[in-house]
Amino acid sequence: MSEYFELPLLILASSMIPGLIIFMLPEEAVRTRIALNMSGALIKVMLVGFVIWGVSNGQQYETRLPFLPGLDLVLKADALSILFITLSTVLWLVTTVYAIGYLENSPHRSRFFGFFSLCVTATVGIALAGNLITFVLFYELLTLTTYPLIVHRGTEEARQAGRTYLIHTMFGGALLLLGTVWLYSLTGTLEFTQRGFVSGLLPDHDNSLIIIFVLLIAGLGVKAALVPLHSWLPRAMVAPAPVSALLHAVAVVKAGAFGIVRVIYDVYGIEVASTLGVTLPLAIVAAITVIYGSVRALFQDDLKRRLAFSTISQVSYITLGIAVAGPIATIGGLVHLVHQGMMKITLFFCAGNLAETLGIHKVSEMDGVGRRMPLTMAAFTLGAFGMMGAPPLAGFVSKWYLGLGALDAGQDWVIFILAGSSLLNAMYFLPILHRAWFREPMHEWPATHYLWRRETAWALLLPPLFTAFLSLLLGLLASLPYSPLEWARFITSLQYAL
Amino acid sequence: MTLLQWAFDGLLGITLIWLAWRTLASADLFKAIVLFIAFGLLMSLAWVRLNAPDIALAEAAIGAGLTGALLLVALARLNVVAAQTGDIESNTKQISAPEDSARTTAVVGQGVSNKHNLFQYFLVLMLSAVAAGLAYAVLSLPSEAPGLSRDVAENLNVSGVSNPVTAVLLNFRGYDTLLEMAVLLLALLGVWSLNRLPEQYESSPGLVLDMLSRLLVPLLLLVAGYLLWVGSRAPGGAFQAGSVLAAAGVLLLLAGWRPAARFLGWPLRFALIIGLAVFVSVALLMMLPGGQLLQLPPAFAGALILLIETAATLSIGVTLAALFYGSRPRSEQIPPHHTGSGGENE
Amino acid sequence: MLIVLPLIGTLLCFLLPRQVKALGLMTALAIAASAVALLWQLLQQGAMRYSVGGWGAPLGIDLYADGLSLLMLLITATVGLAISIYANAAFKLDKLVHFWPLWLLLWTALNALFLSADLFNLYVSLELLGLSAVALVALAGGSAALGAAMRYLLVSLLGSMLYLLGLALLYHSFASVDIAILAQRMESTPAVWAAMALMTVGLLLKTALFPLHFWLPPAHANAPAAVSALLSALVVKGSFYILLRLWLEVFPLSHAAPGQLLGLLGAAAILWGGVQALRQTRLKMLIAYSTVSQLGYLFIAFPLATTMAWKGAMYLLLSHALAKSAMFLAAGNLLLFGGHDRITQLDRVAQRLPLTLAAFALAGVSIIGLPISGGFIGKWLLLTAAMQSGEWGWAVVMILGSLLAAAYIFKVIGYAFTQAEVTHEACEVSKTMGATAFVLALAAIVLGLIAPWLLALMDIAEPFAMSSAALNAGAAA
Amino acid sequence: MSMTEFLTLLLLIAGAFFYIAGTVGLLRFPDIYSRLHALTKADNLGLGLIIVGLALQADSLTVIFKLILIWLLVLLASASVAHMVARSAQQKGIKPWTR
Amino acid sequence: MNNAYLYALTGIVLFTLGLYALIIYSHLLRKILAINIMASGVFLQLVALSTRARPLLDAVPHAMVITGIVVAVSATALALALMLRLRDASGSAELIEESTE
Repeated sequence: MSEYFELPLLILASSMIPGLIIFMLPEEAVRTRIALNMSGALIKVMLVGFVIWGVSNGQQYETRLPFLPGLDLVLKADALSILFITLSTVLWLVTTVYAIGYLENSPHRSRFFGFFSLCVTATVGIALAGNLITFVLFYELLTLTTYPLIVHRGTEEARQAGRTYLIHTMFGGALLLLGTVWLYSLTGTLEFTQRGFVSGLLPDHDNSLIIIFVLLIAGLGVKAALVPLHSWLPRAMVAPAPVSALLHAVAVVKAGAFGIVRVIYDVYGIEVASTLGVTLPLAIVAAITVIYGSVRALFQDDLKRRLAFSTISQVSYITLGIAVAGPIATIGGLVHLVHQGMMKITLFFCAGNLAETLGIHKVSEMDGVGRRMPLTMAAFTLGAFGMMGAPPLAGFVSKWYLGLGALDAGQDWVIFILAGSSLLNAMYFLPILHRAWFREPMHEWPATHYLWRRETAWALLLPPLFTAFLSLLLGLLASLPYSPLEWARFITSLQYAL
Repeated sequence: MTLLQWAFDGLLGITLIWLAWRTLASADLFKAIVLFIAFGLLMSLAWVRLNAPDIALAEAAIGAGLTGALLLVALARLNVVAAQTGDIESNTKQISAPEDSARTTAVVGQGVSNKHNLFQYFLVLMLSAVAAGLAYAVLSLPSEAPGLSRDVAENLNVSGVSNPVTAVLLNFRGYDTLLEMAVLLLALLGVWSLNRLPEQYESSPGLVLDMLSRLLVPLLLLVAGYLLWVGSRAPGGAFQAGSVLAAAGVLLLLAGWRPAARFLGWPLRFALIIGLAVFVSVALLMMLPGGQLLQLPPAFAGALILLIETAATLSIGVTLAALFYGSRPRSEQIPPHHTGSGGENE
Repeated sequence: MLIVLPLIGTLLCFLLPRQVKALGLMTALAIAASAVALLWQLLQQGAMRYSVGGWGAPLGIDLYADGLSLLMLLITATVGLAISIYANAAFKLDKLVHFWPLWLLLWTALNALFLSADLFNLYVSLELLGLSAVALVALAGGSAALGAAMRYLLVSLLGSMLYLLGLALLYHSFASVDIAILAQRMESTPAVWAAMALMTVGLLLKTALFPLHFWLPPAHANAPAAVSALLSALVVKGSFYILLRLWLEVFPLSHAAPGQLLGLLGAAAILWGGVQALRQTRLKMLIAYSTVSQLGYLFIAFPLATTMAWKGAMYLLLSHALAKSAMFLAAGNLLLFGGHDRITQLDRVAQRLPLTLAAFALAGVSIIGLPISGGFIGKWLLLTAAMQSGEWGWAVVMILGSLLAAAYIFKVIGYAFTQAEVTHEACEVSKTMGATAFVLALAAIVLGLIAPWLLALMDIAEPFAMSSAALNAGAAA
Repeated sequence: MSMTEFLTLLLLIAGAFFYIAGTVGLLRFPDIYSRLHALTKADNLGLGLIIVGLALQADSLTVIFKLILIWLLVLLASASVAHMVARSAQQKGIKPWTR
Repeated sequence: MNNAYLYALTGIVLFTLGLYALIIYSHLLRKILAINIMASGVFLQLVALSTRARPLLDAVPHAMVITGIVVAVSATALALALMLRLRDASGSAELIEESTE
């Protein structure tokens, strides 16, 4: 046991405890709730900062709780988890601010923020999970806590969306569990290890391992919205905007992608996975998802739906990067985990702002909106260009590495996918920008009491600006120490023993 | 064994089976119950043949007698309701009019329609197979088996009684009996909790019954006391005595006697539980000098068993009679200020 | 002590109906305390054998307490205590007067059952259990409840008869009805096979394993909420416990084929119960069918018959007891509050009772077997056991069962989030009632966190060792 | 065979005969009243004979006393029951059978 | 060889007969009778086989049967009361298959 035994637990508790308290608060206790939320989020940021500092100085952070005989619950801060945990922590803080503004005066706020906090707890748990069982545990917890958020509005549509979501994720969870149990019965351990722990089984249990791999990836692929399993995601758009933002940028989708990374690196190990020949099919599935998502996004008029399909496509970059199985592509995939989150959350914040302030839900209604809400749309533009992969934004960095990596690994076809996808991205984002900035408004916008009678409330405006700014920074300063890119390099070096 | 004994046993067995079949298959429920009582009486004959006089007594008193009474009174109540709602004729008159039974069959009879025929055949087949299997299993048992007879015999002299059955019931396996008393109490609690049974079929008891009960009740009390006393040495004991006591109660109830309201409060409750209470107290007291639960020291065992049995007899008798009466005594249903004692409610 | 206490309570409650509330609660506390005392004792000295009356088996009756019985007693005490508190709040005095004595007798029966090492004594306890359960079901009144109670009574008596006949065969084969002695003398004869079949079928009837489950849903759905909780959580487990003991200790020779059969029936129960639950429109019926389904899991352990599988089944049993009682209590609250339990119209009610709803949801988590909950641990153990034996078919069934459970539970919870204006409320639901359900549900979750400790308790005297040893021997041969 | 044993046998057979007669009467007589008549009278006599027969075999006076008690009780019971059955039949309006 | 097996077999037949009737007949009173007859069959078997201990007397099954008889009468009483209540509430002394609502 290491000397900082409690730290990972504290990170969990910093969102869990406020969450639990919030449940018990009466609806009217607005200030207390805000205070709780914000302090939780801030504390978490500080803790994570401390952990980053520690890990980069070679410190070990591990919490081990007895769970079952021979099987512990392990929370461990390694390089990979740091990457994810930082992303979720920062974005949680931002989203909390946004949600407080967004949900002013709507009913059931205690319930909402309670589950919201728990949802983040689950995400952080996934990030910190040190073995597969802990991972599964938080993975299911995530399912449970996001469900109430998706159905939060309580409409029939929301209920249906929640149902679809549940059917998918429960099924995925079941597959994941089955794979986990099978693996456990074969190996007797589930501890995440650098470069995997299954290599001992290699010659004899090839087939079992392949099936387990398929089970695990299918289970995770549901949340990561890999193509045949993606259909819950667009429907879940009925959730309030902060939820969609978090869902897409951090929590659910990323949890799936992160899980895939974990499985390939720390359960199987990239070498074993390649030997088994499972990476190429995965890459193909991911590639299909990339293209499919982009194409579908092209035909959506509903702004949030278009963004949703865009997510499907973008998240698969991560999977693609991992599955291409070369060090440089890996860097690209991992860094995209962070970059995509940053950009996508910006886009969703902006979409939420439009809907909340002006009642705009559709792309076709966006004519001239840039004049009404210039700052929001500026943030949106930054995010959109990032998605297209325009330099010097964050998206460019990840795509660059992905492309290089593919070439490096001899998978030239991936380049075409990337190029095609970027093209498609441009095709569905540019018209939006064009409408927003260059068309005349169709009618007068209703005046509001916000600043300069334009824009929107501070709490809604600042978060997208902040994240847009960050995604710009991430692109510009990608080569500084502690940047996501550097972390991704670090992780990759561990995996490939460079 | 002589041929005569074989013939007798065989005949008895066949008669038992035939009676059981007639009981279950007869169209008329009243007849079925009467046959069931006859079945019970023949069963006690079988017990005697099997060298089990204790069971014979218990079967005659409880199995045939009280169960029969319970069944009859239940049927009467069923028919009272039926007569009130007017959909079914009373079954009771069929003792004199067997021709009617065909008609009644259609209403309250077996209720087996033709569509079940196939199922019935299947069932018969299945059950025959089960019976055959069981018979095979039984016949495969060795023909000589001492069971626990030696253990019982060896320990009999320290059990405090000389009737082995009583020894087993109240000493060796007294714990079973303790729980069994609880079951009896439970049945009463259950019946009472159901509340509001239809009023019993009241007919004026008539002079003869009145006289009979006056004559018989003291005698029955005497018999109960005798059975209780003799239980330690010879066939008899608390259950038999209790059921005789209950028979007295049933007779009184039939003759139209109702206990005074002031006895129906906690005195009645007290009488109902005293058997169990004494049993439990004795069981616990035995732990005081460092013994096990229910460990009766041989020196006092006889006296203690008698004590337990006396209390048990009272409780069994009252409980069974109360079961026969059915619903909770009426005094409990009137507001508390009408009753003197503080035990009742509602 | 554990047996006598509730009996005394019964007597007192019966004698002094006015004070039932206080008396009953005091008794319940005392029982819980003595269960904890027993825990302490067992931790100190391991398994205990106690001869009632000092005679000792085979002549007298032995009590026996090991990890298995201890856990059953503890769970009974926990659930029992909670339900006692709930009942005091839920029933009016005129019902309580009946409820308490009956319930304490039921408790007596359960405790007696979990402690007894004597098959005939178990029979008497079983009757006590069955009759008191029937009487409690009938407490609800109304023709549906009475009919269900009647059916239950008949089934229960039939089960007892089968059991008793089997017992007779065993006694006459081996001149004892003590479990330990029988285990020593056991051999494979036709009579033993017949006894095994009879007793197993009898107990299965009472445990309501598919396809002998037909009586359970109406009985459990129509009883008063507190009683439903008792029935689903504890009563069916009583007969299962006996079955477990029999199979673990008395009949360890003869596993393979009958075990497979039980497993298959269990699997059928999981699926059938799940599908039926999904089809119900009334909440309590849904929960009752869920019990049918969950009981099926317990039987998956029979074909696997490894220590891990047994422990998994036990774990499921415990967590199901907690979760299901919480669920029934929650349903009772909803029913009381809204005056009905039609699932599609629950939205109007559910949002007014957040604590109750939370209880239902948490209990649901455990029933589905999601982490972190007792249900998850149980399923994990069972799944692992199945996988290790290479019998992945059972694992698939279990996973499917979980999915079904998720489907029917979220079917309910989904409605709870729907926006709906508040209409009428039939009756006020006290805080206590919501809190009790919630605490029970929470306990089911907590069960997921204390697994190492509980599993260690199960190891007291290694109740499962024998069957796995037999299995290993069979594998080696 | 001693004299008492012979006597016992005789009495028992006679008792059994009356029982059979009573049973035949129960089965063959036309209405409830006459059936009662056949049953009670014949059976009481049959029982009496059997009791006497058994009493001859008894070891002690107590046993004889008990046997007599049984006879008396059965007499009492059957008389009362016959009365009640007849009365109930009459109340129900069942007419006695006439040729 | 003695009459143990004869009575034991009788017991089995009674048991089976009762079981058959319990399943076939729908009137509750009849079902209750059937259970009682089943019980008699079981008791008979229990005691009959114990006579194999001759010349000694094996009292344990005897005690068991007495216990059993008392339990049976308790159950019968409860069943009858329940039947009457059910009849009161539903108007029929038979079990109705509940509709699959």
